Amino acid sequence: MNIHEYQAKEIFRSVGIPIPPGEVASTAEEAEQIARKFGGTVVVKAQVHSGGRGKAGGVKLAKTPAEAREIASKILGMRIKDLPVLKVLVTPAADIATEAYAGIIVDRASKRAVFMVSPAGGIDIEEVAASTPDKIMKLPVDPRYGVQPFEAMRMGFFLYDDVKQARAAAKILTQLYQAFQESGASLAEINPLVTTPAGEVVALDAKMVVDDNELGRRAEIDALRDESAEAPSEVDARKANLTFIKLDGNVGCIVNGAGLAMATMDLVKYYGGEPANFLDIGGSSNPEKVVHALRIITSDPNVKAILFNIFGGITRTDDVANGIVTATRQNPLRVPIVIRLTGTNEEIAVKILEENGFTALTDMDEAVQKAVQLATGGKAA
Amino acid sequence: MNIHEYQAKEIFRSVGIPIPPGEVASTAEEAEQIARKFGGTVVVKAQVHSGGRGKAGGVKLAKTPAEAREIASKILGMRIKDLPVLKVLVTPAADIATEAYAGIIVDRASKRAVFMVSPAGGIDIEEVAASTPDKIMKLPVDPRYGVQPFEAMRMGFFLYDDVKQARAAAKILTQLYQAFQESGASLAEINPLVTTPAGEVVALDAKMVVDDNELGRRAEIDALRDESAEAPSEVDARKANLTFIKLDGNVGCIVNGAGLAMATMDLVKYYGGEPANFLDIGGSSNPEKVVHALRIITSDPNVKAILFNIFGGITRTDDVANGIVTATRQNPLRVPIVIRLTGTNEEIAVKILEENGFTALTDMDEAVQKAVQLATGGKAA
Amino acid sequence: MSIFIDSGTTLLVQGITGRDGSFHAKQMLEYGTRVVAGVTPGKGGQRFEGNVPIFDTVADAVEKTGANTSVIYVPPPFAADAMMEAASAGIRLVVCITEGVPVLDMTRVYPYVKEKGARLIGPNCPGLITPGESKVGIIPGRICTPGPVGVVSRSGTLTYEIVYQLTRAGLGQSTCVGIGGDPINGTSFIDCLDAFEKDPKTKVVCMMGEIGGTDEQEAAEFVRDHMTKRVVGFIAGQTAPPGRRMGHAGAIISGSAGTAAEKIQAFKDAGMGVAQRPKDFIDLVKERM
Amino acid sequence: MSIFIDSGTTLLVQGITGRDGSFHAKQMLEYGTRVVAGVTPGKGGQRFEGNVPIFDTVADAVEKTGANTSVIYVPPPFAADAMMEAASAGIRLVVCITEGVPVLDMTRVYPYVKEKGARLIGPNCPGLITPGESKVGIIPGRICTPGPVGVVSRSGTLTYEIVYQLTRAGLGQSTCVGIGGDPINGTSFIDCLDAFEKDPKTKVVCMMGEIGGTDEQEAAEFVRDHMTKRVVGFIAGQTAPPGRRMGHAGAIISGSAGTAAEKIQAFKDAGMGVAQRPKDFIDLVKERM
Repeated sequence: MNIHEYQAKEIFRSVGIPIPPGEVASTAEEAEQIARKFGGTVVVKAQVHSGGRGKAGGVKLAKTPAEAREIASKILGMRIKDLPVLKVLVTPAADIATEAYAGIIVDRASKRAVFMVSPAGGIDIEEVAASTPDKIMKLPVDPRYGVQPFEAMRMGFFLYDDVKQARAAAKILTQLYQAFQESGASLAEINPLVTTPAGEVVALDAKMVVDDNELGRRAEIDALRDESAEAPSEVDARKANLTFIKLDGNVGCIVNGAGLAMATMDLVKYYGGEPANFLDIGGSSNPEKVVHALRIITSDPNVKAILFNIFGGITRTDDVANGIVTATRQNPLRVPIVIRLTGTNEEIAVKILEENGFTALTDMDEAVQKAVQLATGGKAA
Repeated sequence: MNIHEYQAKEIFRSVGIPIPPGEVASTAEEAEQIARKFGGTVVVKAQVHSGGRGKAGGVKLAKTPAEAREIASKILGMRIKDLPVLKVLVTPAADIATEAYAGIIVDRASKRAVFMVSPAGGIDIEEVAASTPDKIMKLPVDPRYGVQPFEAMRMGFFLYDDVKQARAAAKILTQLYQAFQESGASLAEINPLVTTPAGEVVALDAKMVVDDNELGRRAEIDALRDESAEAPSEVDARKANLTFIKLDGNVGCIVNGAGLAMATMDLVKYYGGEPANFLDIGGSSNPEKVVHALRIITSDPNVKAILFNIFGGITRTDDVANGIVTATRQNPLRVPIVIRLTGTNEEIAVKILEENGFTALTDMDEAVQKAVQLATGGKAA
Repeated sequence: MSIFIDSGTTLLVQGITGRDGSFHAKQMLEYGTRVVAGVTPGKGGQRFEGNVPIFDTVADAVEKTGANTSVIYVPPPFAADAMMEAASAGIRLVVCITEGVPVLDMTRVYPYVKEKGARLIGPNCPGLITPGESKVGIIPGRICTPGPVGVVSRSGTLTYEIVYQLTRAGLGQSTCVGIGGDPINGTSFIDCLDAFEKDPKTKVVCMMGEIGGTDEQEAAEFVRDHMTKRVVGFIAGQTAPPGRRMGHAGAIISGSAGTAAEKIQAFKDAGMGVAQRPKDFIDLVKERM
Repeated sequence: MSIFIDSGTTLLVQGITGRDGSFHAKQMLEYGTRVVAGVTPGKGGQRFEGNVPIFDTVADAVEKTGANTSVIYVPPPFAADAMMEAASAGIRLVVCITEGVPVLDMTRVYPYVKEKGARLIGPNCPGLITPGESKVGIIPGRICTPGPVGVVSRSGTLTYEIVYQLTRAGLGQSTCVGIGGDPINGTSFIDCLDAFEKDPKTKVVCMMGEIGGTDEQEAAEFVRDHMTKRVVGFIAGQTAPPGRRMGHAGAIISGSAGTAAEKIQAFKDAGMGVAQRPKDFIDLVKERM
């Protein structure tokens, strides 16, 4: 789950990371008032769950409250990478002496949380990694010991020659790790971590992504979710415990398991069709999930045929069959449906489907080809 | 450092361990008032830093407030193993269904904190260990992972068959470990851990010993020290950063290093004398320490001769020499002194001593023999 | 022969009285797996299906039954503890089916299990099966048949699909292993490839990867440098848009790393056969027998 | 020959600019120890005594100077971190002089150092010396002389006393090691006895123990079962009252475990010589040469 900059800053502040003040506005008027309160030049920053906010014009300086209002009004109307900007963060513009980068991610290779720090901050860290890799220090944290004082100091000295700044950075990095752990994050980032002309080390930006699997045990983090900032179909899917990603094709796919779902999409393409979506109903299924899945798929006007591809293991195919029957009783389908299902309780499932007027296939290629045919009116067959 | 039962209970409560209420009284009147407040039968418990409190009559039931007053008055006048009882804890008497034991100590052999739990509680755990060792479960905690839920549950099931009680115990043990770690303890103990007739699991007693080396970084624990409950000469020594233990002999020993101090005492005995004390001035010395050490030693009227045995390594013998000169200038000695010193800065030390009218020996056996001779008037030589 | 499990496998089921645990414990018993114990705290002393003894703790279960393998069907918040409990009690092979285990939990589980000398498969995996001998997990038994093809996959249902097709084509399996698609899991492609290389029964290996990460590329290098047996590979997610998370953490492409094209190229560079569709495995495997 | 340190030892001093660190760094330099680096955060780039380079971190120091051994003189709250930093940076022998390290810190340091493959001596120890070659720690160099006697002790100043007496009696030392008296330390009596047994130069070993714990009893068993060389033992604290803490955690007798009488008996049972007084070592060692 993504959280907004202002939310990440609250978390970072709570563990002691020095962060300049800032307030959130949902309207241009509020932004103006906040700018007036702070006085001087402020930065108006779009709060949106997509990268490239700066390049898209979502971060601007405003010298006066009136200018803050004008800029906020513009930014609050924007969509960045198809997501609406509904809030802006207004914060006093800081005098910056140097800009560094500090982040923590979970790393597959080392199977650990890994720090990445660089004295070259303020820009995309992947660019730094590509152009000047020696300007990045990576430090995997042994989860059994946590980040140790000497490790934090090594990174501090990698960022700053001055011992006071190195110590300040070491403290911030230790706090960042604490925030990362306590929030169940998969990413926590400060970019830029700046020094002021007076020599203070301060976090000017904050980013955090939380592992969805942590939300069940962290109510206070789960409460940070801003559904208005997410794609509506994905919000629906998540509420129904489905994983859904909208694409541009015309074959609606309902599959169990991410691997099989991707392989099904690939096969739709292979046989000349275009998948309309990725949709994984997950492992332990129940009929309700299938009802939700069908509702989400059928709400997409591009979908010309629906393809079920279910291979039962922990998923019981009879649950899926019951879901199809229930859903189509509630909302009769307006497009053709192809059902392929095999595995756990297959016999029961087939019986349920046939008793309700459906036919079920067992061969994946046959089912995909048929769905593509139906979606394209036979043109691609 | 020892802390009192009531202090340990506060710490245990703060991490969530269920503990019946209780209040501390310094006078019999206070004890009566507390007993009246609680109503019913209460237990009056001596708060004192010595074991065997129960056997010495320091824990008694009182059925009425008047009886509580009477008992408190008796207990508050006691000395248990030479330490005065200045406070009593008054707590409602609990109905007890079963009594168990739960403790954590630092174990030299496994180099870990080790849980010891036993369903046979309420009595001295060392007796249980000796008579029915299969009634004790020991579980060393890997400090890299902390006590894990499954480990706590294993101990819970060792104590109780009932799953609810096992879970309650597991929770208490996890909290006990937290208290142990957060307090820098070397021992934390609940004896007895009881079940009530209603099936609740509750800690009726609490004991904690804190590692002295932790106190520097734990001001809130250090503040729990009750100097009135400690031997006065040991309080003085500790304030001067010395380790001092009073014994019954007549040769006052001032030595650097615990091993050499013990060897010196042994040698005093070997040559027919009796050491008056153990006193270690420690590693990094300064003249002030020596001044304090001399003051403590000379305040013991049994001391007939003073023996310095200093072998300089990290201790500088010139520091010691300066201390001797300063101290004897402030308070001229009333008993003879034998100074043996060698090692770091020995030449400077000898010079300082000789310029101030002292002589210094370099041979340990010679010095010990001379000190014994002086203390015994030559009888033991 | 086979890898990791065989007829000597004595299985403990953690969470045996839960919805999924009891369902699949029955399936495993029906398949012939030697399910010797179950664990559900508080149900110690009871029996599952009137036969399999249930214990309060894994330590008890291992002590009383000598189980050497454990399969875990407990809810995600308790899965890490269950894996560590199993490894701590001397279980040699720990198979965690549970989906949704927090990745930070796995950063602790991984070194712990390793220190205890146990092998962990999963989490978020379908488990494994040695057809005709033992099934540990949720792979449907009837889609498998004994034979010389080793199967290893990051995916669950995709594995079933391909195993099912192999079986229908008369290509039996030595062992099928689903390693799971989470960012941190216990057993890698390379661990399985290495075991298959050493297994006399396995003649050809099928490997099913996904977009995201670099595990398949590393596995391809291993195939090139250390294997004499032939390996056929497949990558799911060729049509996935970059930067999106496809259902589980395994299937995410960040930047240019971990695309299907890149992985397929790595397979080709290692001299592996590459299946375009699941059904292509059949011919590719037959050619390599 | 010798154990743990020799003329090939290249030493890093952690806390080289502190009161104790600078004093003893000078003493070690004067003794001829190859002090190649110092560490004090914030003083990187400076030099100690105009010659020894100072670094901000141990990693830097090791990378630039190749130091293989480190000696630690930092205040107690920072000592655990210093030990772990040294082990993490590839230092093979870490010697911690600092007294007063919290024991719970040591429960974490011990496994960490072990995982890194380093040897830790101490904390709360005087260090070690191989006379004529290298001195690491605070044992006064002038009391030692090269020779065939190995010395190992839990105590600091008691070690000096006995080494001093050996030297005056013409009995030189191969290596003298003070292992420290804290409840948890890095190197045990047995580790040292084992090393002395394998060291061709060492002919006889002197071992000084204390009341408290069972390390001496275990060491006696090791002498009996695994050593061909003769060992002479001493126990300090015969007159100590039971149940009291004699200055450091090592010297505490709880119940009947760890009394001087018990330890002396263990020495006798193992066929070791037993010194009643420090000076008795002289004759006992001479008889065993």
